[in-house]
Amino acid sequence: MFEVLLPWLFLLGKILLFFGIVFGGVAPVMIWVERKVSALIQDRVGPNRVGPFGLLQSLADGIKLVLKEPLEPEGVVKPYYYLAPILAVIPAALSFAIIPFGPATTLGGLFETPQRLQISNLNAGVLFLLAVSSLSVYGVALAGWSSNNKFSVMGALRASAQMISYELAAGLAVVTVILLSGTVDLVSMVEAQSSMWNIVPGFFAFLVFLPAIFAETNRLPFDLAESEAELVVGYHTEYSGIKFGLFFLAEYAIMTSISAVCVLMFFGGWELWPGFSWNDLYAALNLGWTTEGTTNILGTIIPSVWFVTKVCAFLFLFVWVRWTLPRFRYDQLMSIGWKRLLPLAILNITITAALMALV
Amino acid sequence: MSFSIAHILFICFGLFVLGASGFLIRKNAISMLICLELMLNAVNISLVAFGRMHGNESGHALYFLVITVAACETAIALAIILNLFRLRRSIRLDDATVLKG
Amino acid sequence: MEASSSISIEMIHWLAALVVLLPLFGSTIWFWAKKYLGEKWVGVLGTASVAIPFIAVCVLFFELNEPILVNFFSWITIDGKSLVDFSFRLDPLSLMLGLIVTGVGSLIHIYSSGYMHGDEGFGRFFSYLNLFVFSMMMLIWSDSLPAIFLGWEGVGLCSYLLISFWFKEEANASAGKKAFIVNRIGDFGFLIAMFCLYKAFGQLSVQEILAALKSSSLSPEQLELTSWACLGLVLGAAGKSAQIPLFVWLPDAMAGPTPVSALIHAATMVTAGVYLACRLQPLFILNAGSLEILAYIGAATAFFAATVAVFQNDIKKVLAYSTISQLGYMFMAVGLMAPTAAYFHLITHAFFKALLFLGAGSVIHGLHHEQDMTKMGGLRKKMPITFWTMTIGVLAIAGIPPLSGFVSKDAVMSVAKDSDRALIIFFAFATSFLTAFYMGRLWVMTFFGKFRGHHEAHESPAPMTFVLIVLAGLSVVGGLINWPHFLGGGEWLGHYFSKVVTENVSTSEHGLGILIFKVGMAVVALGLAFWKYRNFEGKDFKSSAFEIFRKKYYVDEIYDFVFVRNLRRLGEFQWKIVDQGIIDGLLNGSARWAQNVGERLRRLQTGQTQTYLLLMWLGLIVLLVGTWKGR
Amino acid sequence: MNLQEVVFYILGALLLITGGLVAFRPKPIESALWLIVNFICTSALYVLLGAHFVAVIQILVYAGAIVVLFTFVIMLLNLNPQELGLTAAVPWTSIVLISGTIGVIFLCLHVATPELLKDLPALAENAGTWGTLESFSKVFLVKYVWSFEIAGVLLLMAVLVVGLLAHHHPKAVTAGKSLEKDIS
Repeated sequence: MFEVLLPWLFLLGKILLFFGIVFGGVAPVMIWVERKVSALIQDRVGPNRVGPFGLLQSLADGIKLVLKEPLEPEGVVKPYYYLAPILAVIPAALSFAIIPFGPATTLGGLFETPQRLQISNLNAGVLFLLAVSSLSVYGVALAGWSSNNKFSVMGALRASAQMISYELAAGLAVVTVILLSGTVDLVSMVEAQSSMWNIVPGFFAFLVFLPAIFAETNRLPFDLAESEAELVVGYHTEYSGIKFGLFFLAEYAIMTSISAVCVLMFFGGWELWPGFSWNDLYAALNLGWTTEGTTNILGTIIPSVWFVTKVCAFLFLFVWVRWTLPRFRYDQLMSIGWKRLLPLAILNITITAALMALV
Repeated sequence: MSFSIAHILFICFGLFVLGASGFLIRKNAISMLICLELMLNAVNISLVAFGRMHGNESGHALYFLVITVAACETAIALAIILNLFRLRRSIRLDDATVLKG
Repeated sequence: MEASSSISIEMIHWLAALVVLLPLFGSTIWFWAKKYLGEKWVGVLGTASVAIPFIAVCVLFFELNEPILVNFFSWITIDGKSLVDFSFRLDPLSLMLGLIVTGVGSLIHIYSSGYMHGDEGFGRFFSYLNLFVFSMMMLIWSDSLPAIFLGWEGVGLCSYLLISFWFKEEANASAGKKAFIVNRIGDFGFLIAMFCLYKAFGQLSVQEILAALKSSSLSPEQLELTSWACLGLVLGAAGKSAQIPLFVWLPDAMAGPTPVSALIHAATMVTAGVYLACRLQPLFILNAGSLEILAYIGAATAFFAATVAVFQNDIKKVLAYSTISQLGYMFMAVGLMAPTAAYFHLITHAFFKALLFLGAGSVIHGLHHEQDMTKMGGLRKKMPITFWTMTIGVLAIAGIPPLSGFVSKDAVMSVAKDSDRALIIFFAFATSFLTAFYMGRLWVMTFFGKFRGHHEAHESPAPMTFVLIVLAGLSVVGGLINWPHFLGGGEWLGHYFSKVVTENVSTSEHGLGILIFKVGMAVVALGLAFWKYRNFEGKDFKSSAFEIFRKKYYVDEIYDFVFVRNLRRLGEFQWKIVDQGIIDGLLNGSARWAQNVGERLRRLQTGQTQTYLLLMWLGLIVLLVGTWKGR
Repeated sequence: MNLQEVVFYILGALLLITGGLVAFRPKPIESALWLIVNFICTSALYVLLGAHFVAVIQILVYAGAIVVLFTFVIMLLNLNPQELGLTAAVPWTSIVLISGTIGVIFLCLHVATPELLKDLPALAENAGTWGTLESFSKVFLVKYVWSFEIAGVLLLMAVLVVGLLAHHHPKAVTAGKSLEKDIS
């Protein structure tokens, strides 16, 4: 009975783990980190009342948001107004479906063959992530449009134009990585980086991808859709309570998933160091472990933690950039997207392909 | 698989007829374009299904061509509609019959 | 055919190809090259592209002992059998005329480089001349009738282009058109002859047709076809050589530059008819009637043209009618089965008539394009070289011994005398007298008496006078190539031609009396002319009895009345009734019908996309039902 | 009736229902949103057929880009019902009649062609890689390379044309000026 149920349990476990970590852990922690780091950068103290170092501040905020009265401004287009936050969260949640967060494992010998630490193994791989993230624009767009508020509409329009524009550049950067690794599968992509992380041969792709994901997640310096100085807070001006909370959650969730993808694509995922894998380390230390974790499940957990560490570093980069760089103007944003990043990405693909054909 | 190509083609036909009917009865250009996409999608489904039936990827290749055409057509058509709206303050195609005989 | 010659067969091929290709190549170059090379170099190189072929022809002429067929490639092949070969037949007839064409052609190229100096069409002129030489060589050397026809049409085209060379004046352009159209009538005869010969013998090679004539006995149908072919050839030859009834174009052709008149309309192209008649002589021998026709046409043309020439005042018109008249002599000789005499006269005529034309050109050039003899006079002091060379030319054509014209004309007239046909004898002798008279008239009016013109005359530049002197020399010694027995000569040309043509053996006695009579006649005529015109003051024969000569027998008017007006009426009928009434009516009717239908169908264009789509659906239904195959 | 079949019938029904909603909901924004649902169902159908790559592309390009353009323009214009024109352009009856006729003809064709009624072969019977990016690319970039090139040229031309169209009246619309340039 257990053997039959095991794969299902494993799947359920992965899903729960993901949602637990992301929506229960990462997002609240990220909000706390954001506030703390901003305080640090701006030479303030930041949240310090709720719990040690204000760690429980996010929890308190969450409870407040849930318990708040659900306001419904006058003149909103009701179905879309309620639909929008949901539409914003769904793609964010879906994007985790294909993210592997550790090496294939037998879970300490529970399985005969190593199982991927990945909810679903679609053979479209990283393209699925692009597809899903491209859907996240609807939440923003509908929210802005249904709010019956000029600022919101402007924010929504900006967001949709911006997301479409930068999706192109991001997609082309991903194509370069696909070229380099020869696969769209994220696990294979990590394995292909065991000797050399893609950041080195794909440096220009990374250079394109990084601004593109900043723009796609509507983060500073590209958060024109919610720029406070111009549009109040843009598309979610009219949202409050848990509906606003969902937008907030979606933003951090998608930030996390994109950071993870970025790590997987460019920074070797859970690989220890270029040319020096975890197995090499275990062998050097004579532990007798493998990343498959057959003898000791720690052999799997340590690389996973290493992966999460890298993702956290990336998330920190997001926060750091947000509180350091000023906002672009809207026309600058567009001209960077269409006139700089897109040609650069195309050129990069061409040169990479030519070099790969030659070498 | 216990459904045949005919099942899928029936769906395609249904979608196509729905799209075409929508195209016929609509007066505003954006809705008509949306219905056009519906028709294209119906065709795409049949292409991929036929590819599946024959076990080759030629259907996919055609699918890609169609999707490219659809993207170009949408972009250009919407740009035209925007220009039309500037000129006529309306996107009803009845208002754009200057060239009729 | 194996040639017994001292040069290899490849060499002959190369030389023959060079003769044709160099002028053809040149013709494609000079008209645009003048801008880059300048007049001087175009003149030099344009002359070289004819002079080098002349040298090549000389080599061939001296080295070839036997007639030879030089085959280059097959032009038209039917059923794997070559119908039309691109091949040259090099025999005495064609080599001799080739020498004349390239030789005189070279001289006239030299002359032209002086005559055409400063003309804006200088390069074009040399291109045309080169093209003419190419076409003429094709005409005289080709073995296959279509290839000959190519040359035949080519010289016609060049003639047209050169007559209307100064096409900005309407008269020149219409003269060119007239020449071309009249020539087309002759070409029609040539084509008919070609069709008949193909029908009769199934081939188009001259050599094979003549061989077929010689070897086999011909069936009645073949005989009939050859007689039709002969008539066609007579028509063609009459057109090209300006004989009755198709002579009207040649006087008008004088509108072209004078070197053209000398080369094309005196020395070479117009002799093509004579050449063709000699070439296909066996065909004519088979049809005695056609020979008679040739003889009578020639004699009549000679006489009538001479009578007209007496009353012309335009120096070139006089020479033009003189040319027609002399060509008549040649035709007469061919018709009387004396091709050697005809050919001999052709050669000497080429020399002295070219000389006369070029001399006239020199006068015209010196007088700034004045052609009216009544406005000349007294030029012998001002243009001494022209005067002396012209004098030689006049004496030669008048038949004063020992110049070339004397011997060749004597040969022709002997033939005429032998024929025992009273009319021909009368025409021949009367023409001889008239020739001497009108040439004397031209000579006296131009060079003697007082100067009646306006411009100050001057001698022509060196290239022109050089050519005049060379041609004068040739006119003096040209007779030597067939110097008759009774004057102690060897009649070399007769021997040379004996292999390729058939002669009527001459029976007449060349007594001293007849000789004195002929020479005396010429002297008397010249004296008469000198006496009458030495103090010419613009008065000529006043009598209206001569009006008919002055008006050239009203031939142009008759042709205009009989052919041109009726053709014009037919054209108007076609234009007004057939084209505007029926064809345009049908067209306009169909257009109106389409308009009406469109007016009704217009209503389908609602401008509503949906309607169109609905119609597309209907079309889809029709397609689906239409392509239904059933089971 | 196995799981796949159940899923297939559910998807088919969803496709037709959402298709109908796309076609007949009066407001363009509703049509556009139902179109997304329709495309997602289509994508699911592709997954069911085993064409994972096409499924992803369906979402990525159709739902993620093309329909976004629609919603974008709808929001940009933000038309009132009069401007939208909600009355029917062509009589209903004609549509029903014609589509019915075509449907009958199609049905006849289907019935007349029994091989169409055979079950689709299981995926394992085909090459196991059918529908993946690798095998598709091998076909598309080798056998159909010219259609690939044509598609590229078409896209380039579309970019140019839309740019031209957007710049045609630079002063007519102020609010969405730079936006509409950039949706190209």
